[in-house]
Amino acid sequence: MDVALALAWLRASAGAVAAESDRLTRLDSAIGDGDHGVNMNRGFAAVVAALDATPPDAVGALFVKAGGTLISKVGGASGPLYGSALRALGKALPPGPEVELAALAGGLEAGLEAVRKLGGAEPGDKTIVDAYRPALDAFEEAVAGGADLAGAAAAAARAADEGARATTAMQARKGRASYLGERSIGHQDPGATSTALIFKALADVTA
Amino acid sequence: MDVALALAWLRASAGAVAAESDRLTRLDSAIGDGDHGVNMNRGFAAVVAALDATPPDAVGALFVKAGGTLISKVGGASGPLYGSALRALGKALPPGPEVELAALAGGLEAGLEAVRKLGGAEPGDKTIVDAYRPALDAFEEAVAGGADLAGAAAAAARAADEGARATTAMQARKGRASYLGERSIGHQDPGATSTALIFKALADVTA
Amino acid sequence: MKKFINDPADVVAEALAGLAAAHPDDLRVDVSEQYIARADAPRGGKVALVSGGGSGHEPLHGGFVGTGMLDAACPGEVFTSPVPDQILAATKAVDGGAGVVHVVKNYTGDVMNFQLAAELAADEGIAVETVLVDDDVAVENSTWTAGRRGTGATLLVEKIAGARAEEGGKLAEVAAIGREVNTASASFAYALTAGTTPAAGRPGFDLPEDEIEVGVGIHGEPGRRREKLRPARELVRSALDAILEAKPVNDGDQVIVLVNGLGGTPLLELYLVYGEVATVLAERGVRVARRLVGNYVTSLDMAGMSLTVTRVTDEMIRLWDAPVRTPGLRWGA
Amino acid sequence: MKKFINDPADVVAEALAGLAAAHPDDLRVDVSEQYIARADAPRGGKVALVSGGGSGHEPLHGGFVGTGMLDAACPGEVFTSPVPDQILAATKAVDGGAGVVHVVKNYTGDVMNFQLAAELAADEGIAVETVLVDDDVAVENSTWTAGRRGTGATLLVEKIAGARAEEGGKLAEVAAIGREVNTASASFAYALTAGTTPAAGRPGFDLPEDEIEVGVGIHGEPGRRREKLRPARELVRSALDAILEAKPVNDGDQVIVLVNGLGGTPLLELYLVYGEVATVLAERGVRVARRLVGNYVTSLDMAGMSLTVTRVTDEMIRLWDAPVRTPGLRWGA
Ligand SMILES: Nc1ncnc2c1ncn2[C@@H]1O[C@H](COP(=O)(O)OP(=O)(O)O)[C@@H](O)[C@H]1O
Ligand SMILES: Nc1ncnc2c1ncn2[C@@H]1O[C@H](COP(=O)(O)OP(=O)(O)O)[C@@H](O)[C@H]1O
Ligand SMILES: [Mg+2]
Ligand SMILES: [Mg+2]
Ligand SMILES: [Mg+2]
Ligand SMILES: [Mg+2]
Repeated sequence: MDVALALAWLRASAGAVAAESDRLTRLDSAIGDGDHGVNMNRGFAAVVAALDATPPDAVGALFVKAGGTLISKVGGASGPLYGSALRALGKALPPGPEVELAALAGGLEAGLEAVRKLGGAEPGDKTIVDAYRPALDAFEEAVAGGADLAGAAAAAARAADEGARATTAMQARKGRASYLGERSIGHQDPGATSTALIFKALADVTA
Repeated sequence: MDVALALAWLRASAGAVAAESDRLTRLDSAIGDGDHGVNMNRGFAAVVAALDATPPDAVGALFVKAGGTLISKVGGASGPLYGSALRALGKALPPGPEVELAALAGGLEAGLEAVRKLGGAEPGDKTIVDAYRPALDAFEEAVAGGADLAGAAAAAARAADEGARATTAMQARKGRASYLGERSIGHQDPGATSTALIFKALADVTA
Repeated sequence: MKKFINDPADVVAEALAGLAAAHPDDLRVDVSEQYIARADAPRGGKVALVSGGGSGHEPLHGGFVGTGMLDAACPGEVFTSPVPDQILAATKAVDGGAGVVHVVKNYTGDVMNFQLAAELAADEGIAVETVLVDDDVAVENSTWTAGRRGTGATLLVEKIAGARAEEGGKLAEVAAIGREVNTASASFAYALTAGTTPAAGRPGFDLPEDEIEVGVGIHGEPGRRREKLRPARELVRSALDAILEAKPVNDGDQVIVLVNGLGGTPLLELYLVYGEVATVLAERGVRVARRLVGNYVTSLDMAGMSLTVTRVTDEMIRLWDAPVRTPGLRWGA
Repeated sequence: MKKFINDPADVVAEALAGLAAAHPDDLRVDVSEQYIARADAPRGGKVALVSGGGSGHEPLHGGFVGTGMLDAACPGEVFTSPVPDQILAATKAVDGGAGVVHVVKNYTGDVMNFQLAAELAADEGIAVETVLVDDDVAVENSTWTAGRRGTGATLLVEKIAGARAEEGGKLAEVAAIGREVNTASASFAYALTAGTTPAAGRPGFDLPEDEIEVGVGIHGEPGRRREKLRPARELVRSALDAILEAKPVNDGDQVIVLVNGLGGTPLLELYLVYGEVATVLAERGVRVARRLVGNYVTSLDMAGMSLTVTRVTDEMIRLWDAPVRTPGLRWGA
């Protein structure tokens, strides 16, 4: 992955989040406070603006900047979580304008670790983690099986989408949805849904 | 009219106001503040209770007491208006347990005069006066034509009802409805409507 | 209708009991005569202020009873003026021998009931002066109406006249400054939704999702006309146009501004509205000496707001700043 | 959606501008960094209190900035916690060298953003203590949830800890009394309707005409369950059962009670509710030392109310009574 592709990914994520903003907000109205689409949209629009203004010349720096921008602009639960994930991803990457597939996989692992550390969510808690974990597993499995970035990203996107769908049956144990108790069952998690959009964006730009 | 008939009239008025309370309130919601039915109901229920507790032995005293009770219990515009009307009616009657038809007509005239004095409304202003004035004219005309109380009351009830209906076309110049300007046109006046109910009650108990 | 009540018929009495329980040291509530008085009333030699009107406008008037404002308030049924008995009882209870000022909002019912009460009080030898509040400039043609309604300016009249009474003003003086404040005031209101009275159980009117009522009062009555909803900055400009046309304010004049919510409007929106008001008044060279933003003269749960602008003298500002200690308005004490 | 706003995206910034214009002498609003500070901050040697959270809860928190309460507040977007940059900027702006207490309501977003900000502040050498508020006992099972939410008790924590800071309390002392107040508090809320966020443009949930949400927070999120509407006296009893079970109050203990409207509930109903609360607490031998009735910790235009009961020491009462001068809470000054 080079700087241009990383930028394309984040642009595509911004586009997807904007296009699906209403849906994310609707999902969040059902079991949260109805702002997830607005939050993600505000954040990714700011990321694109920040990167356009002063494009970093290293992939790692680009993700660190993107993460920092999310932290500075989003607020709520999703801002620090996605922001920390992207910062950790960026920090884990080796310097330079291009990174290998294995390094990217490691970076994504660091990103998930940051989410887990900050939010303390386990798989099954009905959060971002429930799309991110299976996506990363599929990504790593594809890489281990010899896939290229396009193949790994496609596998990750599929797994993330399945993971997001699977949250419908879960009772939330983290975030606002947890206050609803059993009433959180039967609704897809907004954060897991936005995670699936982001992995789909990666698949789209690499396909 | 004797004490028993006067009491029957007020009782019948209370019954009519209770039965039509929702309609009066609905009319008042359209061009006022939506409390006319509740106000009238509270007032006439109190009148009946007060008269039941200590029934006066003179017709005049009975109306004075009824009027005073309305003033003490209703509030709003209708309380002082109807209360003053009944008080004036009672005060204008000669003493004793029974009064002549002519005296009653004079008393009703005094009642209307009290409404006019307190509220300053002219015919056409879309108020109580627009039912009371034609009712009284019809009553007096019938009496002059030799009718008995039943006949005069029936004529008055018909005229009051027509008068109330005619308020629909009027633009209010007094009371809350006046604030609506031209929007008050097209709705029947609640106060004129309750006046018609009271004259109908008189026709009913004398029929 | 969903409300935190028991029987709709008991709302006013039960709310009064709650008010009494909530302010045991400051207020004395007579539940049977239905009035709220300062705990320390009557105060010998002090002119007393009594106001009242329908319930549903809280904190007006009961929430404005206390040091530096009203001596007593008479709450009627919801949106229904109090009865003369109540007003008379309150007047007698707080009269300290120096006379009583009745602050009356200009509605047919309030005017008549207070008038009857004033006559009864006079019969008992109490000197009563009535200050009629009629600040609502949405009511345009007074020959075709019962005259302008009393709305937001009532708060200013009660605060400023109340301060004058507290510092020892005589009956005529207290009434005079109250009238001056009223004359110097103009208000205009918009409603986004109707309020629901407990007794009626349904909203006073229905409004489509994109329409507002322009020029409403505080009793859930419809306004002069309906309009499409417009941005706050345009609504503020139109309201201030009406206000400043009715009561012109000259370059350099000082005003007190009240941005008042009608009960269902979040403070977030009221502050946004105040920002627009400040901008427009600054453009026109009007100096805002003091301002108040919040839900003070309400119409149950109506989503709506009113603007009141009062041209004030230095003396009025001094009285506005004087200490006040009531459930609904408090500073300096 | 009908609101007094311009562009939904600008609501928070424009309301902030209005707040600044409305309180020119008492508040300093940094519109670009998005925080509200006391005009006289930083005060050398005084422990500073900083709070914040999503907008839409006004007067919380911005309305509680001033003498005797908060030194600064950071409003996020509507129902969205503020960002670390904002919190850091406010923390630096009001630090008087004696350290800063962050008052944080226990929501995932608030906790994380304040945590990141506290780390950044520590990097810059500012001592920060965090007081987490989690009083909402409608959230029952903490292993299955993000823990109890912070709601009405936030006002008490900010008032009492703010008074302690004002009189010269040290960082650890101010934080300690804040935590004690939180520990001694329990809250429970009902919603009759959902609020509407300007950005979403529609109510957060729909409720049938005869149902209520039981155990809601202050972000328009649905509660634990739906129930049929019941009379106020029954709702009060159920809420107090939950509150007193979670935080038992013994015979003769003193409490402060907050009857709080969620934004769209008329004061008339809140006073009626307080009357019921007073009755139930009296039955149980609980002494109500102080009480507050009004819309303080709101959820936009939600029709709803919350009850908070805090078991207080004499020291807490003394600090509660201490002068406070903020847009939303004021006495003794
Ligand atoms: N502790 C957590 N760990 C991981 N993800 C979480 C956690 N808490 C919440 N989330 C995610 O955040 C999403 C909500 O984000 P958003 O609506 O933007 O923030 P907020 O809940 O503060 O309004 C949830 O759908 C969930 O996926
Ligand atoms: N000045 C007046 N003279 C005669 N009748 C009046 C006057 N003002 C109002 N009314 C009558 O009072 C009625 C309203 O009574 P009600 O709803 O009980 O009182 P309020 O208007 O105070 O709520 C109106 O429909 C009208 O007929
Ligand atoms: Mg959310
Ligand atoms: Mg009426
Ligand atoms: Mg009325
Ligand atoms: Mg949020």
